[in-house]
Amino acid sequence: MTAVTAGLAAQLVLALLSSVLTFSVPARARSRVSGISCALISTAGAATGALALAGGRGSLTIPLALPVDPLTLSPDRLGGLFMLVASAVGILVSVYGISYAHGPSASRTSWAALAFFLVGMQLVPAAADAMSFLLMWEVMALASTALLLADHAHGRQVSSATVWYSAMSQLSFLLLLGGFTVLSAAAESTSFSAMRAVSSQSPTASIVFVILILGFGSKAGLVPLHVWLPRAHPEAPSHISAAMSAAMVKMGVYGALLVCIRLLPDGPAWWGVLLLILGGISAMYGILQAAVASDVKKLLAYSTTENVGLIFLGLGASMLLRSYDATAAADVAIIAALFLVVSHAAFKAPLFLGAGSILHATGERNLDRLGGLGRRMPWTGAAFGIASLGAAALPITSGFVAEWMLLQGLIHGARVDGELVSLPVSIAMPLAVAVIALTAGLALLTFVKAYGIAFLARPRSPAAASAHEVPALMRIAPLIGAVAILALGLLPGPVAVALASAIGPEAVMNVRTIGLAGVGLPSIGALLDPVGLLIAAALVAIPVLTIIVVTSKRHPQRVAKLVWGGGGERNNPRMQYTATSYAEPLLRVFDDVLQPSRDVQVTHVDESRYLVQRIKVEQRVSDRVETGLYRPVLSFADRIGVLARRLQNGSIHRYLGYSFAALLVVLVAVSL
Amino acid sequence: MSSVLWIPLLTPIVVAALSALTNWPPLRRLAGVIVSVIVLLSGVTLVIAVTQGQVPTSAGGTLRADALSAYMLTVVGAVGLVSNWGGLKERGADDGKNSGQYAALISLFLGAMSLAVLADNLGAMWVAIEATTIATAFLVGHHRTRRSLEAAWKYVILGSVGIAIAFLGIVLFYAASIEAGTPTLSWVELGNNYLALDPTFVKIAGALAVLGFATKAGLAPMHSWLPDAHSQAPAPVSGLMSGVLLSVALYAILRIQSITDAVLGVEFMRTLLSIGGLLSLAIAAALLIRQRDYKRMLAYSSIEHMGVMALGAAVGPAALPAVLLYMLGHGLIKASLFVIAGRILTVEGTSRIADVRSLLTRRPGLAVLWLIGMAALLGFPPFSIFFSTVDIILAGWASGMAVVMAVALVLMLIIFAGLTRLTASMLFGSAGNDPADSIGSDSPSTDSSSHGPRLPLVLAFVVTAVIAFISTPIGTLLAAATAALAGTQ
Amino acid sequence: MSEILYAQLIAVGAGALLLTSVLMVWRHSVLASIRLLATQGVALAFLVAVMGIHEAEAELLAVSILVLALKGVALPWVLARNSATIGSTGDSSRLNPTAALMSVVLLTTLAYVVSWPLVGTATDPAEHAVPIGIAMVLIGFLLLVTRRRARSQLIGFLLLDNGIAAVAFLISGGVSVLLELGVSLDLLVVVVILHVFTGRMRSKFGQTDVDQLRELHD
Amino acid sequence: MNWSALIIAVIQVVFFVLLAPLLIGVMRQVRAKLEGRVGAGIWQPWRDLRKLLVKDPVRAEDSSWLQRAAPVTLLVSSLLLCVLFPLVGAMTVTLIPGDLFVVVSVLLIGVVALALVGLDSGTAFGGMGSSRHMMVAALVEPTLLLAVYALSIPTNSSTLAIIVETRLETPAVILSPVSMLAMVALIIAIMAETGRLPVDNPSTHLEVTMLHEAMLLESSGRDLAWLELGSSLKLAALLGLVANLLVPWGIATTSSALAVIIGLVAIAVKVLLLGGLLAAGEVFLAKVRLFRVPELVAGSFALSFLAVTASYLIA
Repeated sequence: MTAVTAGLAAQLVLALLSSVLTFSVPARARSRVSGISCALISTAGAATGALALAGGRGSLTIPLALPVDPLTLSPDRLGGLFMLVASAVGILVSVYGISYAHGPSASRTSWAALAFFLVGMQLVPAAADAMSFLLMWEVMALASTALLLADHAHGRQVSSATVWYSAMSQLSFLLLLGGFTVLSAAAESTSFSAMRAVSSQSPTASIVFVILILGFGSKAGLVPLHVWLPRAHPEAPSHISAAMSAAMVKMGVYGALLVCIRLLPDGPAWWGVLLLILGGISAMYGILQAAVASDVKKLLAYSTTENVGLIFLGLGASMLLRSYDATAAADVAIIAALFLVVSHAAFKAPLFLGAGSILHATGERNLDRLGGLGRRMPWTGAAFGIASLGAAALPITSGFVAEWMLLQGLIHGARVDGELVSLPVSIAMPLAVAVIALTAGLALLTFVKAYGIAFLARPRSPAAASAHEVPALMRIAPLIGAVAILALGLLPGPVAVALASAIGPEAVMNVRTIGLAGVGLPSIGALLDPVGLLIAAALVAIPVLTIIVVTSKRHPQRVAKLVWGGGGERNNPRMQYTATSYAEPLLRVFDDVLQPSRDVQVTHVDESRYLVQRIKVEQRVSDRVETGLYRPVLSFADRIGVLARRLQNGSIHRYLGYSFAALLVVLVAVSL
Repeated sequence: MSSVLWIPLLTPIVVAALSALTNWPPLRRLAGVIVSVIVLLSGVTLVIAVTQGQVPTSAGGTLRADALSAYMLTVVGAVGLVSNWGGLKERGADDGKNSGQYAALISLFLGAMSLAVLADNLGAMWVAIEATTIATAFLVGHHRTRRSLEAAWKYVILGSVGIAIAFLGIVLFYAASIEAGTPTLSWVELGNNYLALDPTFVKIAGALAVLGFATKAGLAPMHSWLPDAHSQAPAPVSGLMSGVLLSVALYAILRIQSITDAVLGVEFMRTLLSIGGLLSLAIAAALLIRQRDYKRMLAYSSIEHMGVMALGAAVGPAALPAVLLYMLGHGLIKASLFVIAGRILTVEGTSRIADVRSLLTRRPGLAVLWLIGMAALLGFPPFSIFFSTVDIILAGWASGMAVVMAVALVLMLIIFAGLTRLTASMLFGSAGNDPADSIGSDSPSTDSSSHGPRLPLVLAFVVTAVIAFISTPIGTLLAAATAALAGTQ
Repeated sequence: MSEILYAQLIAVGAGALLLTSVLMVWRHSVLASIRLLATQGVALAFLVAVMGIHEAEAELLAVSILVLALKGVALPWVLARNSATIGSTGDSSRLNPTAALMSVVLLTTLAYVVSWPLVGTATDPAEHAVPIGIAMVLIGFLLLVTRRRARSQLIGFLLLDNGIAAVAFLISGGVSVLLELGVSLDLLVVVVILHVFTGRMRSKFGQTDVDQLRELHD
Repeated sequence: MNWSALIIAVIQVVFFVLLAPLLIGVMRQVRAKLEGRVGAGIWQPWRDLRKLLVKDPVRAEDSSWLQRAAPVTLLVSSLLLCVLFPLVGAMTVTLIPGDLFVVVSVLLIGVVALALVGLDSGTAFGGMGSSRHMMVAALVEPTLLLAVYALSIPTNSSTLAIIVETRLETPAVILSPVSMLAMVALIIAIMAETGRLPVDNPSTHLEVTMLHEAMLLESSGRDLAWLELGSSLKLAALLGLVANLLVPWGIATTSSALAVIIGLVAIAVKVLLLGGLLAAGEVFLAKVRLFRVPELVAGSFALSFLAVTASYLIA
């Protein structure tokens, strides 16, 4: 009975306890009690994960009534890392939920579901065999579906979002089931340790790889399997969106890692290329859609697709490089991918929680109707701002470190001590760098838009004008996230080393802590010390600040109603740039990719058709993957469904005919 | 111990006679429950006996309870209990002159199924299964409306024609045994290899028998009666038919399979069952996409689940424990769902999905139960259907049925999507925004009563949820049942 | 009795069975069909009796009497009872007579093909008649699929069942008497049930055209 | 901790703070002369700064703290550039080497600060400028990073000082087609980043065509001073970098006083010359339409991509 075993058991027990509690306490105390117990579950998870990441071992086995291997939970270092990430997010979410959850999202069902959602997510990375992996996976899926439909009564889209979400997660589940089935058939066992025996070069391995990657991709929100994200995330209660986006999606990433570096290590080169392409497309498509979205939660959802894309890109690059023995760069790339995972969890949680606070304060998700919240909600604004910096990968945040490592890995990948490793790599790497660069640039724009439009300038609607700061817990949770972003960004060294240890002992060779807590990549001779950078900035800032202090003695700041305001009157707040107009140039530039649908209605005055009375412009950006790929399939299925009705048209003669035909066929068959 | 074999056979007859003759309302109301309880208890006793290694037989071996039979008897009892107990209030409405008839028939129905699973004689098994048709014929037509009459007619015609074909098969088995020198219909005898049966006989016989019993098991293309009958019968009857009758028929198929496997090898029956299973899945998928009636929806989902079980049977011993567990899980869940459907029908007055909106806001008491049931039916853990499905797929692939399983997975996805869509359109949305209830749409009256006993349903859900985690005795029992089928017991 | 005579008698009985079945497909009048059914029952009983005498089994003779009583008298009577009152004697088939008869031919050949491996090598003349039994099953099914009236569907069902019984007797000298009893009882009950339903149908729908049963569909 | 590098860094910062406004002045003057105007003289930017610093900054009542913070941030980011670039001397402060990716991101901090100022003003023009500015920045980034990548290949390191030193030692690298492609791409990217023609017209007075200027419309007093100084510093530093990449000679590799002085003179000359050239060139250019900018960027991207792949295939 090691500490890890105890931790695993504790999570299960706590989950059961907390659901019991949820159903027993009165409604007044419910949110508090359940929230705290959920936080406890995640704390247990975090502790277990940390232990496992530090190398602690332990396993929990549950026998089944069926003649299969017993369920076995036994996290390795990698699993520990993901358990830790999920649990950390879980804690924030639970704490935030205590104040945020209200109405349907504070119902008994929702809180109980949250408990199981958390425990499911935290135990997926602990699974040591296919059956228990699938079990936890489905617990996670079921609970999240229940949470998603919490507010079905008011959200118009909730119902359809639920259907899409559950269908896509079932697709993912069935793909995983298929993949693991093939693999376990080859390995003659469902335990992961046995599956490692299957050779990665065999065609079976390739089939399994593709199936599993698709399955995990659809949970991780890779294009073209991402369609559920922009539907589910906006409709779910915000703290649930946070958990989904910051933690659940990571389970897809964990699965991909499980396949690529644990179950089927050292696969053929084209696996890497496949991941590279999938990741690249997802990253660019995701960030483009995010850039033009004006629903803040939809924006965040698409940005999740982008980040997952980057993670898969890093993973793919690493596999490609490894298959050409550029191990140092490969390790750096995959460590960078893990850093992206951690950092995305760190900034996406506060972003969604912040969005929740905005929703709570203004009842608005649409950026076009927000503005000026920075002064009305300073704490939320600060947290959201820092998180946006993280999402835009600017220095001293965690996002910057991650992208920096990834880029370093890529640019040093194509050549090992002066020797060109291979032509494909020398073409893939520049392309990858370009993709990352474009993505980063657009992310910059996206989050300047998100923060600037929502928190700066003047309120664009009365709701925004009458906004108020949210209760304490809802302020604290995002701020913790923001602190985490800065901590990871300022002290990346130890973090990177820990991540490397999750990959494997040889990866640890390629990364070390430099200076105060900077990260150094000895094998490719690059280092980054954010603290040093910060100090330098502080030094150069000192004279500037002194000048400010001195001059502001004699020349204090004056506040005027109107500074210049484009000349003339202070114009109406509605004449400010909105999120839509902010992204408009971009929309034009990427017209071919996004294909927005515009329609302009001009109504003339009766007297003359040269004088215009009213112009109505409507512009819609729809997800082209959905309209182009899913709609046809769905309508086809629908047609089948209509046709199939004729099979059961009620005529008993026809029914007897079926039986008769079957009888004749069977008779002929057996007599042949 | 062998006397226990007679209890589940005689009690129903007695109860039926009493409730038909004496006009004592409590008995008439509770007849089904009483019989179910007794069947369940005797099933459990037999299970205990079997797990102690003994095989109770009686009537010169015509009645025989090995692990499989005992298990099946328990399933019959359990599902019967859930559907009858849960259905108590549902048919409180029409306690009229024919309530005695109802009680008698339902008792006989349970008795017939008990005989079917306890008989070690293809003929007796056939008679019993045919008897279920007779017993349920009037139960399906119980409401005496045009529709129920139509359903009953189709059910009887298709059912008895199919079962007749099965009888032809059994006759051929008998003929084969005569050829082999020892005339017998005991599947234990027939399944033993020392009886040198003529393969050509067994081939045709097996094919016909399976075809016939497939009609009762609701496997495509013999399934046509199922949606009509299940949607028209009173809720408890639908629950029983969908929950156990199908499984009992499948049990018959398993017995036949044990014979043919012994004589012809596994391939023959595997092909037959794979085709049947896939066809059923396909039919279910195609007709669930645009389903308009929620009771028919449940019926088609039964076809789907029978299809999956048939695939499991096709796989053979490796997947049989999963199939047996599947029978129990599906039986309990489907019975509960039919009971809830009946309650929804009584309060909403329609079985059209389009007319039932935003149930979750208006009638949480019913909708929540419905949601849990659907989750279990869709194969979410911790409910046992999840484990059964996964195990069947795993075992199937391992035994070289890769293509079949792949196709099955695709069809399962379609079915899942269809069911989710229908459920969502029934349950979600605010009570205000639908034209269906114009009056008082601003303040929808929410009633959280479940319109009937909640306990049996909860019990069913709990059992289904925990059973898969009980390795002993359930695991050992399932293993023993599989062994019994393999003829090693 | 001598083998030749035995073979002759078997052939006669079997021939009668097949003939009646074909005629049932031909004729469209319900009453005629019922008479044919009665004849068929008698023929079946005769067949059983012949076998009983040949094998000198009292059991089989008893069964033959039972068959006569049930298939030759009881069931036809049940069917024929209030047919007069309805007066609806004609039935339109979904298949025109020619096609129907052609398919009868095909089905019979199929029956022979199927049962060849079973009885092709057999010496017992009874077993040579097995294909006829199977043919009857298929023809009965054909009637079920094609006939519109409830009652003629019933007749089809009975024909099918006669076929099965014929096979049972011819191939195995009849399944054990107990079982035979059970089966016959089942059959009787089914017919009664269907008969009751026919009555209800008439009261509900006014007529017994099965094509009217189209309310339940997707 | 090598103090010489620190000293060099300090010198660079101070020197460029002095140089930057002068550079702007020179460029404007060159342009004026070529256009036949008298011009305001090369010290005019300095006078402007002094004037702005002694004015009371005015801010709108519903603008936020960013109005004050962002200008400082921009300025600090530009100052950091001067610390990180090898302008006067090519030594690196151990813990913060002028890693090109870091440099680019520091550059972007300034960009973002400016964009936020534009948005915070809450006017149509501010938002418009900000939006266009960010779009250009986003589109330019691939070019920038790929150019960096191309430059980093010969030395197999993305540290600027090392790159410059290698070019100093082996001039062949500079003239190699690869480096040429990369430099052209880099220059185009820098033009776009610093809002020069043909992407933006720094001397326009028509708000609708503005990118950079539109964001400053609402700023005043010392805030405006910081913004102006920051922008000009950025330009100067980037020109300095380009200059040192093209003609690295004269840059101080030792911390001897003489070397440093030579370095100062050299960089001053290079930057001013380059600025003059740029200004002269701008006379003959017209601002392209905003939606033609992507073409320009695409072109430069193509160049830099070719540079990278070529460098692999040639090497």
